[in-house]
Amino acid sequence: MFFLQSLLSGILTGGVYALAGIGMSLVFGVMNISNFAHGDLMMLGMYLAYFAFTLLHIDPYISLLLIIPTAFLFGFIVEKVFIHRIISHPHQNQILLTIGLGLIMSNTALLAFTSDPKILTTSYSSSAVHILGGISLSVPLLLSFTITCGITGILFLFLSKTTTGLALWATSQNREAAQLMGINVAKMSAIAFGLGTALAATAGALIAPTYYIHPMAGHTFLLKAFTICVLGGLGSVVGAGVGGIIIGIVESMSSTYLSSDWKDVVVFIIFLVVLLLRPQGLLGKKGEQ
Amino acid sequence: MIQHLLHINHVSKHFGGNVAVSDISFSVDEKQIFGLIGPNGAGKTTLFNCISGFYPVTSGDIIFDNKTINNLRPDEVCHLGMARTWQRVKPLGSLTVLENVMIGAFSITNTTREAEEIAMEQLQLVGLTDFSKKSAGSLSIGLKKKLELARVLATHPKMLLLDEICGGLNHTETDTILAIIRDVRYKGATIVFIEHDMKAVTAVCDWIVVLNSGEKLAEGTPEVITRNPDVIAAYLGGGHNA
Amino acid sequence: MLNIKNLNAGYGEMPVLKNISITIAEGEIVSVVGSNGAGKSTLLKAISGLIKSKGIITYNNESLQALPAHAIVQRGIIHVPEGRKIFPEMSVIENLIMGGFLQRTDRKENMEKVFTLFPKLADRRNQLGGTMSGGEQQMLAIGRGLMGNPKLLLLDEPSLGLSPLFTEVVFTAIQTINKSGVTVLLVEQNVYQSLNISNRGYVIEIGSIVLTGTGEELLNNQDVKKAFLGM
Amino acid sequence: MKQIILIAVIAGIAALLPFVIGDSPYFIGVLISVLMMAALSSAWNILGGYAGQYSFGHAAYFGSGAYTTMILISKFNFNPLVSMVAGIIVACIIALITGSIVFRLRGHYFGLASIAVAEIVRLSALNFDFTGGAQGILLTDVTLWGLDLNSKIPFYYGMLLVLVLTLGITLYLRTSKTGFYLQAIREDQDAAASLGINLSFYKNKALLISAALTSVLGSLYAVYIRFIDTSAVLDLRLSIEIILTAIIGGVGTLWGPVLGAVLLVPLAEILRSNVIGDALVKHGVVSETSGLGVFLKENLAHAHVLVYGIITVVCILYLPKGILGFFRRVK
Repeated sequence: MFFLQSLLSGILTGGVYALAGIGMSLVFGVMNISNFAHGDLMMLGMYLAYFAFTLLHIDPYISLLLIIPTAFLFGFIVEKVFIHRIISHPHQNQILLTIGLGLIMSNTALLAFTSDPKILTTSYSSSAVHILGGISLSVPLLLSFTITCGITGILFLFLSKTTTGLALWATSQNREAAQLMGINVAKMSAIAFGLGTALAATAGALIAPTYYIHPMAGHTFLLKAFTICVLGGLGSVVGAGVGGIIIGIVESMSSTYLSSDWKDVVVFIIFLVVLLLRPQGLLGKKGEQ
Repeated sequence: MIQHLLHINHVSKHFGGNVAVSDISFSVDEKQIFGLIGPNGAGKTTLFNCISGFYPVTSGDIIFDNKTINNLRPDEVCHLGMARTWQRVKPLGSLTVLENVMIGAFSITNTTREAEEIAMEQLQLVGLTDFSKKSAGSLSIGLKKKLELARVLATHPKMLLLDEICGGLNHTETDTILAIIRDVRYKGATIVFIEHDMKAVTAVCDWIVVLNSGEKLAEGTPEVITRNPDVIAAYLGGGHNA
Repeated sequence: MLNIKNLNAGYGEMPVLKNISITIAEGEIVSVVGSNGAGKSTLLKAISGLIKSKGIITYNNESLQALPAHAIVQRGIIHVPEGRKIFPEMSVIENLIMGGFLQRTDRKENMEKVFTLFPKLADRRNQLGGTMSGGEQQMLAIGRGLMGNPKLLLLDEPSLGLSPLFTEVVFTAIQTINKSGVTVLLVEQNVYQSLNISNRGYVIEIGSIVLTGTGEELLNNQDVKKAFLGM
Repeated sequence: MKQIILIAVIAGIAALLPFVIGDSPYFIGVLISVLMMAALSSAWNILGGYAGQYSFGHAAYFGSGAYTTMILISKFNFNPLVSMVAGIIVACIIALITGSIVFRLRGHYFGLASIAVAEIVRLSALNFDFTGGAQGILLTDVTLWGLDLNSKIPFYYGMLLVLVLTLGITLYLRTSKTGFYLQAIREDQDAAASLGINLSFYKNKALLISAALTSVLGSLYAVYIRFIDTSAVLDLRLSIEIILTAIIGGVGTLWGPVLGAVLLVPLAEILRSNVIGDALVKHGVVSETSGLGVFLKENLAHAHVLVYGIITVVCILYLPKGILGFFRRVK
């Protein structure tokens, strides 16, 4: 019973992680950039949901309709103003630039919203449904998971069925060949970063009802998102989805059977083991060498 | 007595399902200038990467100076006395020309002063003395190739593997490089020479092996090779004999 | 149609092409032959806007150098790159759709044309590009190029690494494409076959044009042989 | 030779500074921070700047030094110097484990893996009992050779000594075989290997030197502050601050990290201590009770990290080679 409870709540949390991981993987795939501001973009999503709820009285799940386009636009602009200038720079400069942008975001939030954690309490925040006798599943997690599945599905259809989606995917496979198809790769990069931002913010909004909201909240998720991406193979959208679920389950299992204090350590150890044994990720294909 | 310095024994290299080099055997004698030629994609550079320790071979043996070197790292191969250059030159861009060559020299000395002396000698040999204080990244392609040559010579190798050392050079530059190579051989080194351009190869090589699609197509003296119809077909496109 | 004059181009500070001049008239097949590292691919990359160049490149009297790569594609100059560079995780159909990224209205029609030219691609329409053989990938790369309604097709070493059989198929296809009204600039190491199907040819050596003439003239020119075999 | 004299002159001036500015604990405190960051960044520079291996996890070595020292002194009453040596050993062991993992990786993966290792160290320190967990470790009393360790002066000279040592080692490396080899590895790993350089040996050597120096600084810092917890000595923020200091000054140059520290640490200090806000209020530019005045007073102290962020972005976009690199190019 414990096992099943642990497994199911792991999968539910993992769904939201997957969303964060997919956003990061998309950016990595199309632009070949490790986005260290990803966690802070999630944090912005949390605050957007919080203020939509407290100021405009919009349910956090409904507010996604506002958050997604706002975040997309924000990401698109950030790419056009900053990121595109360093797209062919060495990795470490890209990492440092996104770290700098992340610092600006989190510390602006600190100035504007102070470091006091905010709590978004909805009428159903602590309610749970019970299935199969003893297993209880939190309603907000269940809702988040359902929305995550919906968004992932829509994203997948977008990437595989629309011409723009295919063009994004083509750019991530071979940037030069994409240029030769007449694809404006600079625009694709901005779209990818916009989408990545929208996905991060969505993940943030989805966890807002179950987490403390504070300016530094993104940092925990940043490293998790990286772990998920590497697990699934950097740049693989499907891989990130699977990676997210795996990390959710690993965390939940380590909390149940080890201690919740050590769950992050377990995650990082898995991360290093994967890097050493299968650097292309669990689902990634083996490269040239 | 002539002795095989390098012996390639049924070497194959696969990448996944792709066969890049297939069951190749040949031997290089001491003090020979040995040419390894073939059209694009024939497997020449892959074979070089296997010999110099960058790729593990899929099967077969590589024996250098009576030692099997298949499983050695590149730096270990270098310390046995085999040094290579790169088809796409790899200057250590932000270091000076002199410092680049000193890096090579450090494989035979531990002191900076000696390394500098050895490096200056090599720079003089290839004619780069005037450029010693310039940054390596700023050189023209012709000078970069000379720099690569000086850098490997500074390791005092028994055998030099030169990967398209004349590629992209004009005739004068090519002639200078070929003269240096002859000089180096005269001083006792053995040279294996990959070249796409047959002119350079036929001008200096004692013996040539031709690769095509990962297999050995022919082997012999330059005169024999240039008359071989298979070789001509491989180079100029199949079907026609002119 | 395409007029190149005193073109200089390279990577970073490393010049590869030195004062190259080439003209291509509508309806021609023109080959540029030369050995590895002579600058053939660089020439095509300069035309299609992948790298910056100095000198003159005009297409129907419009300078191409200020245009980004995707705008050059829009004008009907399609570059089929060396090494094929198909999208490995996409199916044949998806690769072709990408080729017609800017030509969405004629997509169906163009795809039919590609399948007629290379029936093998029709059989494999749902196979992933990365799992195909070299020859099939080359057909796909050319087919993908045709999806963009080319007026001028730039082909970079289409016979590279192909068996003689596939080479034959590819060269026949190039002639068929040309007969349908597409001008072709072919860059090759396979001197005989490419000159054989070309109206005119250029021999490039170390970044400069050293010989030019009709395909036939060059085929019978001893200097060409000398340039390649050093005899 | 010129550089040796320069190090000696600057060290001499720094050694005289406390006599000039008097015994103001505040200024000495700021100077200690400058010296420490200069030394940390210089130590990182050996690995990151010369060998080109951007470690994003140097807090792990700083923390190993700090924690080992604090545990040994507070629980086992060790001599501070002995516990510092023990800290070096622990840091080197962690470095060897890290090296065996991360040096097999290149590009993106290297940076990510170095963060992961450092995070494992941080979370372990947070969760074990003997490290004091979230409470950290407090040191009530410490003695060494009758020095007055309640004064900041011994730590000022301690930090200065480590900085001079680090610069000296950097200078020695730069002119020796190892330094040449590290730079070759930074420029092109394949070319380096083909010239007989054992990549993993030299990368590990650079990492060990860098980690040992960083650990010594951690030990010094711990005894100086007498309180540590994971957020002070093992946080990712510290690792990043170390890199930023080097980047802004000029990576891979002898003086870049020092210059970065001289510029950044006082700037952070000015913002943290709210000098600007106080000055504006004092000179009547902003009223203390106005909305802006209250805002400045409450929040400007937090702004130093924001300013770090802005400087980083500007620096990467406009001065990717740092201030020294920029001047070198202009010259």
